[in-house]
Amino acid sequence: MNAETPDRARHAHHATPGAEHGERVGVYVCHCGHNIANTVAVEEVAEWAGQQPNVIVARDYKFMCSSLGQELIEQDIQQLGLNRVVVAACSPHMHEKTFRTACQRAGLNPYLFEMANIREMGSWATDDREAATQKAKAQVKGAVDRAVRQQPLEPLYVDINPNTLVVGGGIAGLTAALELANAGYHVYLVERDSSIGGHMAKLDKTFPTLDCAACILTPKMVDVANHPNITLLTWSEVLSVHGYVGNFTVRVRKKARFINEELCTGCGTCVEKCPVRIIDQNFEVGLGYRKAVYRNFPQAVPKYPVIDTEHCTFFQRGKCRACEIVCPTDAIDFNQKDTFVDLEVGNIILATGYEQFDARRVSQYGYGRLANVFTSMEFERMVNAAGPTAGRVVLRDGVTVPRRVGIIHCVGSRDKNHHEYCSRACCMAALKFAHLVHERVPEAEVFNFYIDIRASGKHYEEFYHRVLAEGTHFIRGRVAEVTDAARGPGEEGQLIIQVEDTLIGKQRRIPVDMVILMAGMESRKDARQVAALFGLGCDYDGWFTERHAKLDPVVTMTEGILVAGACQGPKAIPESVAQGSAAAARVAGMIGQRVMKMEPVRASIDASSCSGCRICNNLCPYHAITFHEDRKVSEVITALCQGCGACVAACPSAAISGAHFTRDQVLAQIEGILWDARQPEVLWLEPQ
Amino acid sequence: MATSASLSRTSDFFREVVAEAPVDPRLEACLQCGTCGGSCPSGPDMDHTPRALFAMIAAGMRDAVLRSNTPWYCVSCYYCMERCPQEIRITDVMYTLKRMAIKAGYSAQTSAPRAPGFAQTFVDHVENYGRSFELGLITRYYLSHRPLDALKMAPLGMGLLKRKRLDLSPRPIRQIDQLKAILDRAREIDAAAQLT
Amino acid sequence: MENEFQPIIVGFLCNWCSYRAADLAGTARVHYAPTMRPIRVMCTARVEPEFVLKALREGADGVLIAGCHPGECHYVEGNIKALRRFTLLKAMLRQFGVEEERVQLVWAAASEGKQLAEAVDRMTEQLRALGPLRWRQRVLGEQPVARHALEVEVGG
Amino acid sequence: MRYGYYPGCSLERNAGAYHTSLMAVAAQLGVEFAEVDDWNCCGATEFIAVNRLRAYALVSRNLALAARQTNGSNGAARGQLVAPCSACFLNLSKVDHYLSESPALTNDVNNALAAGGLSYEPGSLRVRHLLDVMVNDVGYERVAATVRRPLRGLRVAPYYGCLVVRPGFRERFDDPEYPTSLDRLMRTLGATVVDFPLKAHCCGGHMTQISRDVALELIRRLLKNAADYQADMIVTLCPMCQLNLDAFQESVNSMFGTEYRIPILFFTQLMGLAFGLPPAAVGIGKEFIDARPALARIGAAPPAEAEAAPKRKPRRNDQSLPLPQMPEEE
Repeated sequence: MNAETPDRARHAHHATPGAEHGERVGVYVCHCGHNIANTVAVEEVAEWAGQQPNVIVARDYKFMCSSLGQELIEQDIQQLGLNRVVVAACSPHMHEKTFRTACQRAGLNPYLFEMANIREMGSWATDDREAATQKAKAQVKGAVDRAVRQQPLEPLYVDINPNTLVVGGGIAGLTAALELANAGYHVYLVERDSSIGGHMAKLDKTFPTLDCAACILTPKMVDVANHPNITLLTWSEVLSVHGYVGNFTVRVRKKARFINEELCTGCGTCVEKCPVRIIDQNFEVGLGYRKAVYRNFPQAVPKYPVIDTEHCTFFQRGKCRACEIVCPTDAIDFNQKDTFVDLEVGNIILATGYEQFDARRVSQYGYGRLANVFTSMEFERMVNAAGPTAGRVVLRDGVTVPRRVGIIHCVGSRDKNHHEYCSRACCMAALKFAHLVHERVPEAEVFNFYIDIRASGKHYEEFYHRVLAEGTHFIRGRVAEVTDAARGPGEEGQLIIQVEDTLIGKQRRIPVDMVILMAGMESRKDARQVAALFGLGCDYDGWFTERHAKLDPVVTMTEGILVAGACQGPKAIPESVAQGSAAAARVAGMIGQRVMKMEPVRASIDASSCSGCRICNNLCPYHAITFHEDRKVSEVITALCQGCGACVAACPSAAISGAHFTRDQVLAQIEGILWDARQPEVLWLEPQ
Repeated sequence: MATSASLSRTSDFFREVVAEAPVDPRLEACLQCGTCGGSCPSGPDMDHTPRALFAMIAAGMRDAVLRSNTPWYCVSCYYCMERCPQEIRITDVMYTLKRMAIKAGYSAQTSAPRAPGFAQTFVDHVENYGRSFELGLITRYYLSHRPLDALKMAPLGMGLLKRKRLDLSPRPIRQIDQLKAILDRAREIDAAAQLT
Repeated sequence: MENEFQPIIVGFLCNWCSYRAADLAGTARVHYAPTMRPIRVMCTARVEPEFVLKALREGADGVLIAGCHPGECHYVEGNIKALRRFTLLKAMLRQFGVEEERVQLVWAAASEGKQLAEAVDRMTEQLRALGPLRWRQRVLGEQPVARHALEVEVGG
Repeated sequence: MRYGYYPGCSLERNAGAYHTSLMAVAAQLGVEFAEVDDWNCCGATEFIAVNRLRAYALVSRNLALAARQTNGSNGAARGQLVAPCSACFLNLSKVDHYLSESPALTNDVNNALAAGGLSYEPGSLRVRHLLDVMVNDVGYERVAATVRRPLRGLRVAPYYGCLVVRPGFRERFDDPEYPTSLDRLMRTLGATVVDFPLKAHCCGGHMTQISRDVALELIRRLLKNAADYQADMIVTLCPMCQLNLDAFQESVNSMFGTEYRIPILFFTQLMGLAFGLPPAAVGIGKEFIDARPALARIGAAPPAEAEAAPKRKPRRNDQSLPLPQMPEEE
């Protein structure tokens, strides 16, 4: 048969037919171009494999995943009557699906296929050809021995609930919610704050187009609020998540607003008349004030205010009631309580966003100590026409217009003392600020202090050139310190930015009136708790981990849980929107299929062996094992089981079997993978 | 962290500096951001900022680096090391470069010619007495290295003496022989390491 | 270095974290000792003590079990169950006189390829220092007898 | 409380006032400082510039002696070694830290120490600066309870210099850029603490001997900053800082044409005065710039509290923007 496919397989090694288990295994060793073949002697592995028990044919081939490679397997299954297939190539996470499908095409149950990972865990992890070849043989042997014990399995199907939960009402979450709602599916949008819009709602202009943020965001917020397919739950938090892809049950707490939403018209009279004025640390990031009954901004969606019980005179001292008195519709309800809502959804999209790095932590820049040092978000609020200064660029006294402004890049980012990563969006925001200062204060001089200008988006570089042309000074150097300690008369009364101008190689002291710190992005303080709640992973910095950084950026390792926007890593608006849409598309695709095929890797209990000890009952994290009091045996509810195998390993009667990871399969693989570790040259005697 | 493979791609001089440092200085991580040069109190007086010096080390400019006054102007304030976003041990590199300059005989040629003499005088005193002896240090340093400046320092010395802040004779430690034995052994170990 | 003892480690890798960490190490071309032979399991909670004992009996010099970090288990807390089981197993192995270093449990998230590679390197060094396990002599007290010696005896 | 005590060369003579005052204060607070027997110089910043291993061996001899003398015969307790000089503190803690990091370096150092019959195990001592012990072990409360004569009306600029707060290898107890523990200690003594932005900047160190012009400029900046905030004196915690600011103040004045006369005292001297000790008992009088005129105010009737006007609520038409909130200091 070799003669028929000489161009495809250079070698085919046949072993004696009639193997011990009567199973007929085909082994295929992939060169992966040079990726494997350079380090592993693939021909040798294939030849050796051909001599192992049960192996009917073993071949090596340039690219097993190519259509020709797959056809090779299919042909052998049909012509040689193979009933097990082993491919030694890359990670099963890369191509297991490919080869299973090929087996299926040839009429072989896909679960009679096994893969040996000799690339990621072999050729790519060492230069030692001899050791890599030996390790590859062991992996192949393990896979073959495991394969002969495999059993055909049928996939499970679960129904997909067409409702979706989106957590987070920033631009990524809004986009995802609208996409799904427009596709005709129902969405629950849960937002922790009292209104939606996220960080974007605080911005004035967006780079590089200088679109007004409110002009492009407000219509989307209104759409969300009015969409018949969207249930908007603001001032709400997810408490618990149960179930699995297609069938999640989510409990949400709607915190009391102390405003009856049925009656409130959003007129704002209560806000106006509230006598308590406090610094708004949330929406105004500390630069402005709000009342004890408040809305983040006048166009907030939803329009209902919320009462801050910590500062409200009535809640603190039992008197005042000014809001209640002035409300024309009697919508104030001091007795309102938190309520709980249970949602049934098929998929969950997390779009919980980021927090701004706390600039106080870089104490040499003086934020919090030197009045005229501002954070980038403070400056966003300052230049916003709806912000605390109505868009005027002024110093902390609220009056003086700065003549010299220094913008410091990479505050908390690209710094191993804080965050090693680049926050991506700050360079462009800094350029935008330079432009806005020039626009609002034409006579002002602006200095940008940068390490590298990262302008790698559509029209970003062009925007950089525009800001250069506007006469902004660019000084390449990471700022050493900001101080108000003057060294001489020329520096009195100003802030001094001390920096090495690295392009000149000299230390410089630049006096300015105002400093803006481009504080980077960091993950939410509670990101790890949120990840645990929804069952997904976080990386070192607290960003949610996607399934694949390049090829699967919005799906997580947990089926049915998706991520979008800056909760997965620092992002600007365009990328957040793209991820929101992508996540929605993935969910819509799943809903469209109505059912989802699931791996049949599930536990089952042999009732005749079960002793009824109930050890497994409490081990199962999904409550998938019930106990039948009448028969005194436990049973696995297949739909709930996720296949972790904890119960299988714990059962003292060996009554539980984990499909595709049975005890004899794993033990056989252990034996096979250690084929060369036993000492063959001696016999063993029992001790005297 | 530098691996042997990544180090093999650096200049000979770069490897020499890393090998001379007491612990890994993480020099290969330099981003050339200039935080060190901006933070340095004597930065304006250096002929190269520390950042520039690191680029020169990477480029293998042995002569220019060892002739530079930069390490000698280091005041050991550790601002650079504290602020460095790549956690490079800059102050240690400066000490290392001083030692290399002395060993290579460049120290007299730097634009900070006084510094090596002061350091050596100090070391001699400590090796002989176990503790520093300010009067001896100052008089010997000025008389042997800067006779013309000795007059300038005289009022200070007199002031210290008047306020009983200066000893007239050194006070050696009791077990000076033990210290000398330890330092001699250290010298031998260092010398043996140089040979291999 | 040529004839240095190359230990064999059986690695039980959790499908969600550590298996992907090992994949990532390879993708990033992080080189480490080719001593670890991987077996994929869905969760470290699936690793029965018998698997570990089997591996040691079959000639492995060590067993590495690698799972998700506590709190990040794909199956809520399978890794914690594995940890509990592992603690019991360690106590048993200690009674057998098997050194601590031969059976290790480490956490490696999917993004921690380098850390997993370092764990394999570290363990390889430790096993190198300990030398081969030889379970049957050590634990079962069996004495190896050369085949020819036996033949002589039988023949005589 | 008992600590091993490493005075360092300066405290033997030129900073004798520091030694005298800290011992007097310790006695008042019931803290015992047991001097390490036969300690040697830490090498300052010079030794390491000439030889690497000898510098590490030089410092390690002190660590070995201190560990043997303070950890007790069984070596079980992890002793604490206190250094009042910033440079000594840095050298001792840095060597301990680097030895822990590099087994190769530890090996070489212990080979050298063996020639003197000594050895040192990294991490077996806890190296602390005197200020750390005063504010964190003794604590502000105990200090406050010991104050007999509050330093009311005295405006002090707290000067930390470099090496106590940077690089902070093992025992970081304050912010490396803008420390506040000495500020709080001075307020505990009743003094008024002025803002002193250069509080952690460099005094010039050994540069006075290497490049006088560079050093005098660094000293001038500090004096100017303290004068700008109308400090009566600068309080310091390092003999080198004290010497540079005090002994070279006249040189600064003649070089820059300034007329600074700012006394420079050690923080323990002010503690002693506040505890009611006579000036001579805390070494007052050894400084170049006489501290007595400024100190004359202590003991006078405390000035009325009127100086600190109560904060007014911002008025409605006040356009000023709120300041960022800082975490409460105390």
